[in-house]
Amino acid sequence: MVKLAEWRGKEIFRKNGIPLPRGRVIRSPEEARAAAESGDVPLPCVVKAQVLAGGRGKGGAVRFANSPAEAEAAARAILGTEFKGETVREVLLEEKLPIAKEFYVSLTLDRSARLPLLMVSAQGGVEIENVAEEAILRLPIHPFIGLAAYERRKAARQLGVAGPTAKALESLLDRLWWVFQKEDAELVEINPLALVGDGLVALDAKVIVEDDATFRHPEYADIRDDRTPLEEVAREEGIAFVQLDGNIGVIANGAGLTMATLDVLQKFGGRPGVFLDLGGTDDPSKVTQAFLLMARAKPASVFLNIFGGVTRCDTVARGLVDAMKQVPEGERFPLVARIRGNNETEGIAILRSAGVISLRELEESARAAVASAGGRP
Amino acid sequence: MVKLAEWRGKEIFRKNGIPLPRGRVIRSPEEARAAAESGDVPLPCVVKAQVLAGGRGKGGAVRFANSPAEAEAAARAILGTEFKGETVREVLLEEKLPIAKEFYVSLTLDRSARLPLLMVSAQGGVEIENVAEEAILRLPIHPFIGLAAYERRKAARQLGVAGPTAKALESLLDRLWWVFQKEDAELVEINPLALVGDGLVALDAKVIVEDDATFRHPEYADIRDDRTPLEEVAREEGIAFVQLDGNIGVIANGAGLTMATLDVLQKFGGRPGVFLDLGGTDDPSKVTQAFLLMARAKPASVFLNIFGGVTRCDTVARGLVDAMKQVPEGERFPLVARIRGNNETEGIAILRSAGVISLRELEESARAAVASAGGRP
Amino acid sequence: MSVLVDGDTRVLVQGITGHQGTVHTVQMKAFGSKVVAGTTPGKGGQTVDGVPVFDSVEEAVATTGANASCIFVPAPFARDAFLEAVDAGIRLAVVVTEHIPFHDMLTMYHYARLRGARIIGPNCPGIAAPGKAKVGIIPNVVFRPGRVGVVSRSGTLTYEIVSGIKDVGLGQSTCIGLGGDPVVGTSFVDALPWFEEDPDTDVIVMVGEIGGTAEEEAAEYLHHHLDKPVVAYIAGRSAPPGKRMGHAGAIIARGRGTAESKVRALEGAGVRVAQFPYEIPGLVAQLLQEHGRR
Amino acid sequence: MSVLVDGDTRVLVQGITGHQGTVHTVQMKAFGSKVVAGTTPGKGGQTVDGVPVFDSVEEAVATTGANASCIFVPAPFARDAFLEAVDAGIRLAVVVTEHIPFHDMLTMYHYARLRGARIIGPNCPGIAAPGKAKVGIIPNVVFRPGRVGVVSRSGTLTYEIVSGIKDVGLGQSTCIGLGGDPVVGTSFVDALPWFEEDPDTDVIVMVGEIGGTAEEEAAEYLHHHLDKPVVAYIAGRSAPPGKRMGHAGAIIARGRGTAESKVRALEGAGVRVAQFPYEIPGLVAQLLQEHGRR
Repeated sequence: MVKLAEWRGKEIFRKNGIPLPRGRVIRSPEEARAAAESGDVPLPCVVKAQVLAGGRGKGGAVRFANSPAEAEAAARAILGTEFKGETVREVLLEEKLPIAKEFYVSLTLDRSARLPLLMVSAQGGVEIENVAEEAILRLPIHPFIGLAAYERRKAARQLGVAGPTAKALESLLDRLWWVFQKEDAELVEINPLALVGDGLVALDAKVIVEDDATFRHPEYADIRDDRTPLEEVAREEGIAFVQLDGNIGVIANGAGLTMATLDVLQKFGGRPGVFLDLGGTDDPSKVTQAFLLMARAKPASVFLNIFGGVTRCDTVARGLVDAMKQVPEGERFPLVARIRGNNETEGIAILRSAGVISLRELEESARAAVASAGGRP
Repeated sequence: MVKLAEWRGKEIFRKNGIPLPRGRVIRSPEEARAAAESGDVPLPCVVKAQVLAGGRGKGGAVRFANSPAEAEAAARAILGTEFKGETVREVLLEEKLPIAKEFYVSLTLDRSARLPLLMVSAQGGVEIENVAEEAILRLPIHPFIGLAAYERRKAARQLGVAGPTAKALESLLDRLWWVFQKEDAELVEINPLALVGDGLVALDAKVIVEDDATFRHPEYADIRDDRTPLEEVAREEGIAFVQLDGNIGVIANGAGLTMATLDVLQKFGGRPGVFLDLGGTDDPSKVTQAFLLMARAKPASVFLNIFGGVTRCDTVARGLVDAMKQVPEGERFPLVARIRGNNETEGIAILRSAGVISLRELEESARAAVASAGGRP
Repeated sequence: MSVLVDGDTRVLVQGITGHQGTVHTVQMKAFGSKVVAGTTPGKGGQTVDGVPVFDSVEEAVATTGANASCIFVPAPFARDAFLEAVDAGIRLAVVVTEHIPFHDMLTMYHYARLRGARIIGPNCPGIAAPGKAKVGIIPNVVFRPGRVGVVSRSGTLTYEIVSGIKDVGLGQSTCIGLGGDPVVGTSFVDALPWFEEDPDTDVIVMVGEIGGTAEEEAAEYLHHHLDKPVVAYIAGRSAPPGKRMGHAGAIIARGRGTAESKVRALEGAGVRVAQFPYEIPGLVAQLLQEHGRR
Repeated sequence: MSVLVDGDTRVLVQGITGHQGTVHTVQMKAFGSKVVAGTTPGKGGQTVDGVPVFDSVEEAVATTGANASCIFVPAPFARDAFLEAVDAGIRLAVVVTEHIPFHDMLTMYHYARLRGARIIGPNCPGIAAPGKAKVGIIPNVVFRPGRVGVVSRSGTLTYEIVSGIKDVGLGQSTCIGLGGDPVVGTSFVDALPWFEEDPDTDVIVMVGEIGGTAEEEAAEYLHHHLDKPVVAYIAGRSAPPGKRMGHAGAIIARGRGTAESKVRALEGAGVRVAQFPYEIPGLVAQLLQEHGRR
């Protein structure tokens, strides 16, 4: 999942003919002044911090400016600040438009129907979760057909627009559908979509593209602003890395097994601090990598729960024992390792002889992991 | 059906990235010389008459030139001549390439399967009808999927090409499929597709686009070089107009009824000279228009066979009688009119009282039409 | 019984406010069809000959329970009209519209298959079962209830032939005009089994044309599957060879598609082939007699 | 009897010459599967563990009669591999490949429907019926023939649970791992009826996860249609709420998709829900006893 900043989303919109306010992304207060002075961004203008978190308006990350000096000041006030954990590196300056009405449109996936879903509401500008069910039109789109003309007409009726505004909507939806497909998006959302005169303008742009489709989109490969360094390393190894607020590190293979492991740990009072999910693999080198990555997160104890499919448990156990030796003396931590599958008896024996707590059952293993974390506050 | 001249087809190919010989279309011998002199068309070059009929090579409509003077001479020898009834107005000059092998590829419609059909053969440069069945690969293409990568690989195996040539073929087929769809084509054919080095070059381009899709392609509306003036008028009225070699004019509504009428006429020794098919309509104004158009073709007699669905027969009959009066005295011809459907008895009475032979049965009507044509040698 | 339509057919007319839509709404009602709704975007709320007009098929179906559509919408918008009908739950669409690009029809045909819907047409006269329902434009005057099933690729020629059957005192169970476009939703091999299964049909008249291979495929099917007597006619024995698809089209057919090829195939399958349309009623009467049906 | 696969299943391995393809070809054969062919374009003529490799699925099917495919082809080429399999007549494809873009899966899913084919996966462990056949990657060691049916969205958690069932002396009829991607070819509501109809299955274990609404839909189905006893487990009760699809994703679910919602729905449908995976074997044994199956 790659969440694009508003300005990147709008760049895509612009390329695909979706109408936008005139604007520019800037990275310094001086650029902001220059953009306003040159008329590139007409005044009055809106100055918006380019962060991924929502609630920018209430959080002071959106400001207004009536002059180049005010634009510069607004940019200075926002740039470099932290907003919900993100540093503001870019600011988007845009003309302030006379808005008659605000709508909502988005395209996303309906997993159950296995169909893209167009959602349209006349109540835009608020979070869509807060809009009543009956105020939202949901149109499933067949991927072999695309957005049919009759569906676009229906969307126009939902918004209560006719004439040139309806035509503008129909054209916009067509382009939005194109963006959704071409960019391999999980979500394209315009909220609010503003009625300005009898035209429509996308005031915001939320585009989330699929991680799995980056082989078709090398341009998204380096948009990773929202990861910690450890998360970045994990991503490169193909390991899911999630930071929680406890102190036990969990390594498991597969999302289901990882979640089940967390569930059991919590049952016995354990508080997971980080979890690493290797995916379905039991590749010993990956298990070892994950272990070393986990060591860098400095957990109180680590609970490793691997179900072996392809690799024999003794092979995984040996790799793990080797990896333990690579952790510097002062940074070592208790390890509870549960490795199941082929040759599991041998694996358990190898681990035990290296001082690792190695049990067969999930329940007793989880108890041991909680106990060993508690031993180091 | 709009058949595009080779140079128009190649313009489409060029826009879509299908590799072509370097070349230029020219309309005067001087232009030919200039193109060769400037190096726009490298020498030696091929000089090809831009006509729609096949067999240009054998018919002297393709020549070769080694110098600008020869290019000019070749163009002069071809331009303005008649080739199988068409006047040569354009000539295509193209570099002569060192051809290692000639292949065949086309996309068309398989009516029975209701699927586009890719045909590929390693035996190119000859008419595909003359290639043995088993030497042609036929791949039905699902319109919801397009040309899949595995199908393109299969095509490459059929042509016996590998490595960069296979890649070139796969890319070319992808573009050809795009052209087929985007241009609403009935046929896109490259014959021969030449192997030059390890690349592929389209030496010819046959593109036939659908008449019915001209609402999406206004650019094709004025490409009508191959119609007679009467055919052109008919087309504008939405009437099918076909010139045959007999002397009886036939007007009917609907392709099936028109053909059945011709079948019966021939049974009784009649030789149809022109037929006009109004389509499914019995719109009296259209019947009248067709009658006047037919008059311009100067038939020995006319057999009109209309089955009325919507309009009453008396209305059609009155329109016809009015139209007859518009034909100048000296150009009048015997008319046998069979009008069936609602109020047919009244219709027949109106026609008879205006001197038209009007019978109820097809058989006797056809006999009468043949007889009246024979009456005027 | 009848084929595809019956007394429960509730007809929706898409493009009802256009000239053709209006004329044939009146005609279908006169035939006895239950025309329950029409659509023309932007004209919801009007009526046409007493039939309520809606902006969308979805509303029309929800309000009136329409279950079959007759599409008169102009060619550039016909594909969309069909998709709208299918997505609204319509499972039988008679597409009267002519000049629909075949690329659009490919989408329509395969979407219909995906959704389990049936298209008759395009560019077709539709379906009529005398005494039950008509969805389409075949003139009412040619019909009389009876036991002859008619399936045809032609339009007006079908009227001619159906009318001829009536003229000799016989009548029709169901008549379907398939249309003669390059891509049709329903071809002979799709429609013939319906007539075979229809207890109200004693004999089948099949009207073909030169071009394509639909008749040859029908002959193949008839050879193996059909028990009822069949009379066929192929229009275009005398016509100059068509060149519609140029070389590539010719090679698909490879010698099939001519009148001779079709007649030979049908005769080989035991079908009685008329040389001229006016021979059909006599052959039908004769076959009925031979099969002890009259 | 078993579900989807049996002794007549003839397995094709697409991407057989890759690491995973080769490893699991060996494993499937060891399980008893008839692995009859493999494909890797350009490597036709080789063999992998005695299995002939072909350039195309068409050749593989023609030569070996393969009727099910196990796809290991890397994500960028998986869509094409699947289309090739379906076009060659394969009607069951287990897609092991992970990281297939969901836009590709949409095409694959709807094309499968159009052609009457079935996809298990993607990103799934596949199907195994002990003593009959395995198409996929579930470790052989966890199985023993028996009468417990297992259907799961998870991978390794499934191995864990299936293994637990074996550990208490029970066995499995068929186990299907559906995969947990946003778009799956087969979901619980597709698969549950197969187990209901399978005479060799006495009790069904259903392993779900938080996210999506597949479990809620399954509960709805089970409430109305299923007679056999069902034990369920939902992984992720303790997990922080997922935000995968942002706001628009949240609104589709509208409060569904959480562990609580799923557990409530399943319990409402009469399903016995385990709190932790190690409780499952005991519940299965208990239900078998209650239903007089043991």
